[in-house]
Amino acid sequence: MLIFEQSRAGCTNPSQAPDDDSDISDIPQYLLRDTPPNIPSVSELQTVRHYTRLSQKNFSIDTHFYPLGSCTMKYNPRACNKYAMLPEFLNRHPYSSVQTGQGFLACMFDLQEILQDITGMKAVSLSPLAGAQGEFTGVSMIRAYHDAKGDSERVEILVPDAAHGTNPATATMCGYQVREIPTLADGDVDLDALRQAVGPRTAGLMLTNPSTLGVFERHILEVAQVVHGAGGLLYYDGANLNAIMGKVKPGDMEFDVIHMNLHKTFSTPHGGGGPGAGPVGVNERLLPFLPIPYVIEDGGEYRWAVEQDCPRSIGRLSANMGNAGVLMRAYIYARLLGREGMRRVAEFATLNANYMMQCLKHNGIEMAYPTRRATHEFIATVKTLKEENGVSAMDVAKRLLDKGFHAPTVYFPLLVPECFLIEPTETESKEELDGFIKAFTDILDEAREDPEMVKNAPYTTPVRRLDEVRAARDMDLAWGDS
Amino acid sequence: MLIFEQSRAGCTNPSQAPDDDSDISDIPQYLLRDTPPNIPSVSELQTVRHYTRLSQKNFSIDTHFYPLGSCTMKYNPRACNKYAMLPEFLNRHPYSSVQTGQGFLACMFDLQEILQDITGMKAVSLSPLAGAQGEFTGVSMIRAYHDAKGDSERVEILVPDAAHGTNPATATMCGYQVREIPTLADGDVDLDALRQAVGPRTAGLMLTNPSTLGVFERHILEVAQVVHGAGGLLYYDGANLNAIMGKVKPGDMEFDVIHMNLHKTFSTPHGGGGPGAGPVGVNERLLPFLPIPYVIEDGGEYRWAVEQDCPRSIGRLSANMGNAGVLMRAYIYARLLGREGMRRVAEFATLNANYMMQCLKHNGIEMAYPTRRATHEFIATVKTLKEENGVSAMDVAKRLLDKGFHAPTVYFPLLVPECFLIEPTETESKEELDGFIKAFTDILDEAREDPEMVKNAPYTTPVRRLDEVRAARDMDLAWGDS
Amino acid sequence: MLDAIGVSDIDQLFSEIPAELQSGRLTNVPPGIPEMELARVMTARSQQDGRYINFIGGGVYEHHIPAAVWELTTRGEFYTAYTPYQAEASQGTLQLVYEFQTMMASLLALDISNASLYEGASALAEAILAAVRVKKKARTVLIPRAVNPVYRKVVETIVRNQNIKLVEIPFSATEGTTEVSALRDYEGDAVAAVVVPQPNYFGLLEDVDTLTDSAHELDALAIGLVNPTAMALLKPPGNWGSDGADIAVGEGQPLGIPLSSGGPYMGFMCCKSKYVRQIPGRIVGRTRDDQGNDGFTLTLQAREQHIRRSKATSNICTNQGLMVVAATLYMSLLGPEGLRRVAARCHHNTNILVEKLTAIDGVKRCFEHPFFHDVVIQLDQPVADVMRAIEAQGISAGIDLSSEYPELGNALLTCATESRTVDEIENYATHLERILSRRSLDPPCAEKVAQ
Amino acid sequence: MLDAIGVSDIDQLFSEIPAELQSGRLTNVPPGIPEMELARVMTARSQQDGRYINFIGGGVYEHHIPAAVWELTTRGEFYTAYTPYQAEASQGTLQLVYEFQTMMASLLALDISNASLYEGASALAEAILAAVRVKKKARTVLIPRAVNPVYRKVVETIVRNQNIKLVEIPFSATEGTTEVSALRDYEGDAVAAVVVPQPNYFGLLEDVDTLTDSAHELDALAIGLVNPTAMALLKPPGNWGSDGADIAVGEGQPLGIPLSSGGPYMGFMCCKSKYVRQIPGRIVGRTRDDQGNDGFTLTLQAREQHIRRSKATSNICTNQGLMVVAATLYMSLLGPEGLRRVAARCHHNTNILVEKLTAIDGVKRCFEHPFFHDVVIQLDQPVADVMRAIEAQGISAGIDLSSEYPELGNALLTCATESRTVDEIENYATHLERILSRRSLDPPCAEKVAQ
Ligand SMILES: Cc1ncc(COP(=O)(O)O)c(C=O)c1O
Ligand SMILES: Cc1ncc(COP(=O)(O)O)c(C=O)c1O
Repeated sequence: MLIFEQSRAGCTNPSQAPDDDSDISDIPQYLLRDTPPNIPSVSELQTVRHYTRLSQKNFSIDTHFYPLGSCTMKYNPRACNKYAMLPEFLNRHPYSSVQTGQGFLACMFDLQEILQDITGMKAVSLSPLAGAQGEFTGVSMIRAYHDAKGDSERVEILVPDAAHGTNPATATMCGYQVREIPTLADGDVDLDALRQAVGPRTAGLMLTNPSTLGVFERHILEVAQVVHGAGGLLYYDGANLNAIMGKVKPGDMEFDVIHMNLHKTFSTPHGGGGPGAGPVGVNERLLPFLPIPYVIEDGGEYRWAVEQDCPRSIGRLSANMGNAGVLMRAYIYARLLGREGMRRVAEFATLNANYMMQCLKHNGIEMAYPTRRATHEFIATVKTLKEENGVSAMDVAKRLLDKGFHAPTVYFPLLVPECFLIEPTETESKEELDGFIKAFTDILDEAREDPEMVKNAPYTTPVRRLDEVRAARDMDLAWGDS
Repeated sequence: MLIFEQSRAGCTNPSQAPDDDSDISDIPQYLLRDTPPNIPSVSELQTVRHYTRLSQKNFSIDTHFYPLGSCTMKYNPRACNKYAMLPEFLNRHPYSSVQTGQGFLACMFDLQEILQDITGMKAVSLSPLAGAQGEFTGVSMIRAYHDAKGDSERVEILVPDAAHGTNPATATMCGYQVREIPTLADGDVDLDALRQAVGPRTAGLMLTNPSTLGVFERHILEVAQVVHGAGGLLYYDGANLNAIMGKVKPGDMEFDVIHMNLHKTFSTPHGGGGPGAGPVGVNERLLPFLPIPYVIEDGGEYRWAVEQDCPRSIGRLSANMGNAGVLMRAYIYARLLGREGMRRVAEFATLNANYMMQCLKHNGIEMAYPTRRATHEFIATVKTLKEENGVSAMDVAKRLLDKGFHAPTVYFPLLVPECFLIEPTETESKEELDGFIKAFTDILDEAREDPEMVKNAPYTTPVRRLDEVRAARDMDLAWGDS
Repeated sequence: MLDAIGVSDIDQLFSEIPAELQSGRLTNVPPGIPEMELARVMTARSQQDGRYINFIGGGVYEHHIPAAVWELTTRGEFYTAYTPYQAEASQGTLQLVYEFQTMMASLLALDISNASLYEGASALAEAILAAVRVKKKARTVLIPRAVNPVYRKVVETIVRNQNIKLVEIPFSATEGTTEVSALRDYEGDAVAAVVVPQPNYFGLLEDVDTLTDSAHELDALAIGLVNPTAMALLKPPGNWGSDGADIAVGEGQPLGIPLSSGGPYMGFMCCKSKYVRQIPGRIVGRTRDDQGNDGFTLTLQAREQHIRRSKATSNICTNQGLMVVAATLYMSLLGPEGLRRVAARCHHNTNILVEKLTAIDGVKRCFEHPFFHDVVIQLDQPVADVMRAIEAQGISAGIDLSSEYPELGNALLTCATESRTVDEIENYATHLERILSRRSLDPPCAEKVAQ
Repeated sequence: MLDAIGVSDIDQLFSEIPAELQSGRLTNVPPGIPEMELARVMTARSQQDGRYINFIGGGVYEHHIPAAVWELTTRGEFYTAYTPYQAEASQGTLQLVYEFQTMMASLLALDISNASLYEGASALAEAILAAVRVKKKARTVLIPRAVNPVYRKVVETIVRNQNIKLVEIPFSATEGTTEVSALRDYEGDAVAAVVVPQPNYFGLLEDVDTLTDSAHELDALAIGLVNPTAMALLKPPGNWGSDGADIAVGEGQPLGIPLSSGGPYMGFMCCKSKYVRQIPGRIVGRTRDDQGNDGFTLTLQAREQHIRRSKATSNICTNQGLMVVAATLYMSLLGPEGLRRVAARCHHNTNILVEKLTAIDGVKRCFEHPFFHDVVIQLDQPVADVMRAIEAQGISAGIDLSSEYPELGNALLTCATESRTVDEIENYATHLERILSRRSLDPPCAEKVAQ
C-alpha cells in the first residue's frame, strides 16, 4: 500500500506543525498556491510504520551479503554515523564563518592529507559530490591544462572498452570526443592499439586500475609512457582503490589526476543510491586547476581556499563545499583503521576475492580471466549455461536473491558476455563467502536440471520478477497520474 | 543460526578492544579466571547483521498493530528517544552531585508534578522500576501505615478475581494473605461479597479501574466506603490510566495509593519486555512512607529527598533512583501532549475501543460484557467456537499473526473463558482497526469451515507453532549445555 | 584460505603488480585508533565548533527536523543498501522513491520528478543542459543576476565546456526583482532557456507568470529554481504563466536535511512529461511482477551512463538517495498542512526580524517588495565587521553581500526560520543596535589608524 | 466512528463513570508543545548539566559503548515490541534473550541465566528470597558490611515483610575484606544464604573460595554478587570453592548501558540448574515448531505471577528487556577478548590513579589488599569539601564514604575505567594536590569561624 492510500485529508500532526497563527498577508494573493500538494496527511505512527515496513523489503549490507562488483559494499561502521552526526556538526550552517567551524575544518584538512598519502598525489580537493562528479572535475582540469597551454587541438579522451559508463559520459560532458581502446584477452589494455590511438588529438586517457575486469593492469607504466609521450594526461578512476590501499599509490603509477569514491573505499554508506563523495587528487601539473573550495591552513587557522586564492581553479562544483557529512564519515573511518588498517583492507579484500574465485573455479564455474590473479573482485560468466540451457546471468542473479544473497553486478563490463562482477570485500567472513559459493554452484545445477524454475526466480522476495519493459512503456512515475 | 555458531576463536574487533598492554600482575593468580567465557568472537559486521536480521523477526508497534489488552501498545514518539538520549543526560553518573544534574532533576521534578495532577494525589515518587515494583511499594506503604498505628491484625489484602497476577503476587511479597473478591456478571465488583470480606483483618483492597475486564467500576465510591469503613486502604493499579487521563482522577475516587505504568500510559517503549517505570502516588495519609529518593526543591535547587528527610519512608527500591531514562521519555511525552493532549488520549483510546467492540459485535462476535461501554479496551470471547469447532482463543490468536496483526491478550482475565482482551489505543487509525475487525471476523469464518487450518496456524511467521511443552520439559536454556 | 588459493602468503596475491610500484607504504595516515579514542577526538572537535543562533539562509535553512526522520533514515536497510539495481530485493527504497517522486511532482505541480541530483546548484546546471538538449540548436541561456551567485558560478563550471552562452539578466535597482523587460533584448536570439527563481536570492518574489510567458515567447524553456518550503505557500512552477514552467529544480535541504556544514543535501528536478527522456538521474516507475502484483523498478535507464555511455543525458551515477529517504519522511510527517505552516511561520518570523532590525538607526531594508523568508538589510557600516562582533555573541547574522553585489552597499542577507524564537530575534536586534551605535561612536583601532 | 457506536459525541462513551467523578480537569500539566519547542527545552536542560570527567564507580561505571549498540537497540522492532507473549511473532527478541542467557551463564560459570531483573540491588534481594525458598525453614541471611550499603538498604526494604533476618558480617579493619571467621558464629543457626561480593564495594578482592565453602558448611546457599566486567578476568562464581556459588547476581549496567543518572539498567541472575524453578523472572528456552525447526519461547512460566499469582516466585512482570538487547550487542561486539582487555585496562588505569593520588601528601590507600578497578583513598581533610572543590574543575572525584563508613575516616571511593586517559588522571591528581595543600594552609571561611 502506498502512503497516499493511507492519507486522510485534514489530519495534521500537532507535534510537527507550528501553530496556525502566522501572518502572511503581505504576500500578494496571485503569488500564492491555490491547492495543497499531494503530500500525505497521516499520523506519525502511520509514517513510522509504513517506512519501517518498507525498509524491511530491502536487501542491504546490514542484512545480506551484497557482493556488487565495482561497488565495494562493505560494512559501514556505526561509529562513523554516530560521530559524524554530533549535534554541533549537524547544526553548523555552511555559510557561517570559518571561526565557527575549526573542529569540522580540522577533520577536512586531515582527510585531505590522508587521501594525499594514500594516492601519492600532491593535493586533494574534497568538493566533488560523487565519483562521476570527481571524473567531471578531473577531466575539466585536464582540459583547463591544455587550454592554458593553448593546446586546443586535443579533443579526444581515450577510454578502454571495459570502462565504467561514467567515463565516456564524463568526457562528453567536458566537451570531448570519446575513443575506445580495446582490451586484450588477458584483461590488459591493448598497448598496440593504444599506441595507434594516441596523438596530438589526445587530451588524455581515463583508466581504472585494478581495472573493472578485476585484474591489475600490468603494463601501467608503459601505458603512462605512451599517453604522456603523446602529450596527453592520465586520469585514474579510483573506484577500485580498495584493492591497493597501502600497497601501490596511483601517483607512483604516474597518474596526473585521480578521483576516489569514498562511498566505496572509505565505507561511507551507499544509502540506497547515495550520497557519495568523489574527492580528486592531482599532481603538481594540475595543482593550479584544483576545484574550490578546499581547506588550507592559514596562520594557525583553517579556512577555505576560494576564487582569490586560486585564480586558475576550474571553479566550484556545488553551492557548498562537498558532501561534508559523507566526508566526516570517511575521515572517521580512516582514523579508526589507520595506516595498518588501510593496508589490511587491501590485503583481505584481495584474499577474499581470490578465495572465492578459486573455489568457484574449482566448482566448475567459468572465469573470464582464469589465469589471472583476482584483485578485490573478479569476473565469472555463465555464457555456456546461457547457450546450452537458455538461463541467463540475470536469471541466476534473481535466483541468488532466493538464497539470501544479493546478486553481484551483472552485464558489466560490457565486453564479457553473461558476466558477474563479484566483489566480496574484506569485511565478510569466510562462512559468508562459502555460503555464496555453495548457493551459486547449486543454482547452476538447478539451471541445468530445471531451467524454467531458475528463469522464473525470484520466489521469496516481496515481489516476483518485475516487468521492466512495462515500466518503461507505461511510465507510471507518480501516483495519481494514471 | 545462533551468534555462537558464527564465532571464530581469536577474532577480536580492534576498534572495540583496548590495546593488550595492561598490567594486572598485582591480582593474585588464584583469583583469576582460567577459561574464557562462551561469548562469541565475531566481527562487527557479523554482530550488526545477525541482530538486524533477528530484529526483523519481531512484530512491534513500529511494524504492526499490536492490540495487547492491558498493555497499552501505542506509538512511542521518536522524539522521546532522541531527547532522552542527549549525550549530557547519558553521561551523568547517578552518584555525581545534584549540582551536576539540575537540568535532569528539573525534568524529574516537573514529572512528579504532572503525575500528581493527573492522578489527583498529594505526592509522587518516581523510584519504582515497573508496575509490579510500584505495587510492591504501594502495598509496603499500606503495611507501614498499619504498622505505624500498631494495627498488626490486618493480614489480608483483598483482590478481585479479575485482577492482574502481579496484584496477588505483590501482596504475598509484602507478607500478606490474599483474599479474592468475586466479580458480578456485569463486570462490577460484587459489593455484597466485598462487604462480607472486609473486617479487622483487612489491610486494603487492590483495584484496577477501569478494570481488567474493560469496564469502569461504577460503584467505586461504595467500594471505597466499604474498605475505608473497615479500616483498610485502597490501592489503585494504574495500568489502565490511559482510559481516564484528564477525565477522572484516582484521587477523586478516594484511592489512598496508586502506581502508574509509564510504559503504558506515557508511551515509553516496551523494549521487548522492559524497562518500564512504576511511579507511585499517595494521599496525605501515606505521605510519610513514600519511597526515597524523590526530588524536592530546596533553596532554589533540586535535590533528592533521602533517609534524613524522610525518616518513616519505606526505604529504597533500587540502588539508584528509578529508571531515569524511561522517566525522561515519559516526561517528554507529557510535555508534547500537554493537558489537552492527555485528555484526547483518553477520549480517542475509548473511542477506538468502543468502535471496535461495536463492529465486532455487529459481525457476530461474542462480547464478555455486551451491555457495557468499553473503556480503552474490551473483552471478546470465542468460547462457543471452542465448544462447537474445537478452535481455541490461542488458535485464533496464532491465525491473526498470519494476517499481519499481533494478537490481543488471550486467557486473561482468567474468569472469562477463551477470551481476548483487546486494546487498540488512541494512536491507531480507523483503517488499521477496520483491518483487524475484518481479519478477526474472517478467521472465525475460517475456523468454522476449516478448523484444522486455524489450529495449525501460524503459517507465515519465521517459525510455525512452537511446542511449549517440549520447551518446559527439555529445558534448553543456554547453548552448548545440551 | 591461502591453501585453497594455492599461495603461501597474502603478498603473493599481489604478484602481478610490478615490483617497482609496490612501495605504497603510508606515512601520513595516522595509526588506527579504537572507537573509544575516536569518540573523544570527535567530541572535542564538535565542542570546539560550538552552537550558534543562526540567522543565515541564502538557500540553506535551519528547519526543525522531527526525530523520526533520522531515526528511520539511518536504519541499516536504507542506510547500507546500494542503488536498487536488483529491483526485487530493493522494493523498500524503490517504493519510497516512487512516493518521493509523487510528492515532489505535486509540490511543484509538474508531471515527473527524478530520484534526486547532487544538490541545488548542479541541478540547475543539469536543467540547463537538458533544456539545451530539448532545444538542440539554441545555446543561449538567460540567468538573472538575482539568482544565488554561487549557483551561477557552479553552472558556469559545469556547462562551460559545452559551448553554451550564459547571459546575466539584471535586476531592478528599486525592486530587486528580475527586469522582465530585459528578456526582450534576446528576441530572435536562439535562447534555450530562461531561469526563473522563486523567491530569488534576495528573498524577493518574482513575477513568475510574466517571466515564464516571456520565456515561452522567446521559444525557450522556462526553468524554475525554487525553495521547496516556499512551494507549500507559493504558486508552484507548473502553474506559472499560461503554460507553466517546463522544468523546475532546487535545493532539497530544507526538507528534513540537517545543515551539516554544507552537505550531503540533494537536488530535485521535476519536468513536464514530454521532457522526461531529456532529464538526468534515476527515475523509478511502478510496474507489475509476473503474478500481476504491483512493484517498483528503476526505469527509462536508456538515458543513463551505464546504458548510453557517451550519449547519456549526464554522467551522474551515485545520487543522494539517503537524502531522499529523509525528505520523504519529512514530508510525510509534516503533511501538506504542516509544511504550509512551517513556510508561513518562517515568513512570519522574518517579518518580525525585519521589523526589529529596521527599527534600529542606520538599518533599513534594501528593497520594499513582497518577499518570502529571506531579506536584504542595509547597514550603515561594513557588514563583515558587524558580523564578526555579533558572532562573538553567539549569533550568526547572515550573509555579507558586499563583494558579490557591491551595488547594494553594506548589504546583509538574513532570515529567521520557524526555528527562531521571538526572544532570539530580539536578542539579535539588541546586539546589532549596540554594536552599530558603539562602532559609530568609537570605531575599532584599525579604522582609527586609517582615519 | 461515533455513528457505528451509536453515540453522538465522545462524552457519551464515558457515561458509566459517576458524574460526580468526572471533573478530572488538569491544571498543573502544562499545555502541549510541538517537538521543535521540546527540543529546545531539553537541549537547554542537557547543556545545563554539562559534562564532567568521571572518576565515580561504586557499582556503576562509565565504559565505552560501541556506537552499534544503541543504533541497533533502538531499532523499532526491538524498541517497540512487548514481552514476547506470542512467540512466533517475537523470534527476534526470544533468540536474542536465549543468546544473552548463554553468554551470562557462561560468564558466571553457572548453568542458567534468567532474562533480567530490574537492577543489581533488587536482584540481590530476589536472590535472597530464592535462597529462602530453597532452604524453606532457614530464614537468616548473612550479608557482609563490605557490600554496597545501598544494596543492603534495598534488600532490607524488599525482604523486610517476609520474616527474614539479615545479619551484617564485618570486614577486616586492615584488609577491608569480609571476616571469613565471623561466619563461624552462625554455625547451627538456620542460615539460608551467605552473600559473597566480588569485588566488594571497596573494590577489594574477597577470598571467594573460602567464603563459598564456609557458606556451604553452614548448609546455606552462596550468593555471588559480582561486577560483570570483572568476570572477564576473575574467577567466576560457578568456580568458587569446591562446589561453586549457587546463585549469582549483579548489576548489568557495565555491559553497554549508559550511566543515564541511574537507569534504566538491568539486574542479572544466574544459578545452578537445580534451582531454576526457584528463580524469578522470564526465562527463554529453545524448542521446536510443528515442522521440527528450532524456535524460541518463554518457558517455565509456572514460576511467574501471571500463572501462579500469589504463589509466584516474585511479582516481577515487566523486566529490563531492552537493556538485555544492549548487553547482548555489547558482549557480541567486544567478544571474550575485548571484554577481558576492557577489564584489564580499567584495573591498569585505576592502578595509575592510585599511584598518582597516593603520591600526594596527605593521601593514602585505605587498604593494601588486591583489588579490582575501585579503590578507597583516605584524605587528610573532609571528603565532601574536597569533592566540591574538584567538581568546580569539571571533575567528579568519587563517592564520599564518610557517612556510610565513619570507621574509615575521610574515605573516598574512586576508580578510573578504560574511558579515562592518563592525562585526565594526572589532571585529577594535580587538582587534588593543589586543593589539599591550599585548604590545609588556608581553610575556607566557615572552618575559620569554627576554629
Ligand atoms: C569504475 C567506476 N567508475 C566510476 C563510478 C562512478 O562513481 P559514482 O557512482 O560515485 O558517481 C563507479 C561507480 O559506480 C565505478 O564503479
Ligand atoms: C493490570 C496490570 N497491573 C499490573 C501490571 C504490572 O506492571 P509491570 O509489568 O509494569 O510490572 C500490568 C502489566 O502487565 C497490568 O496489566
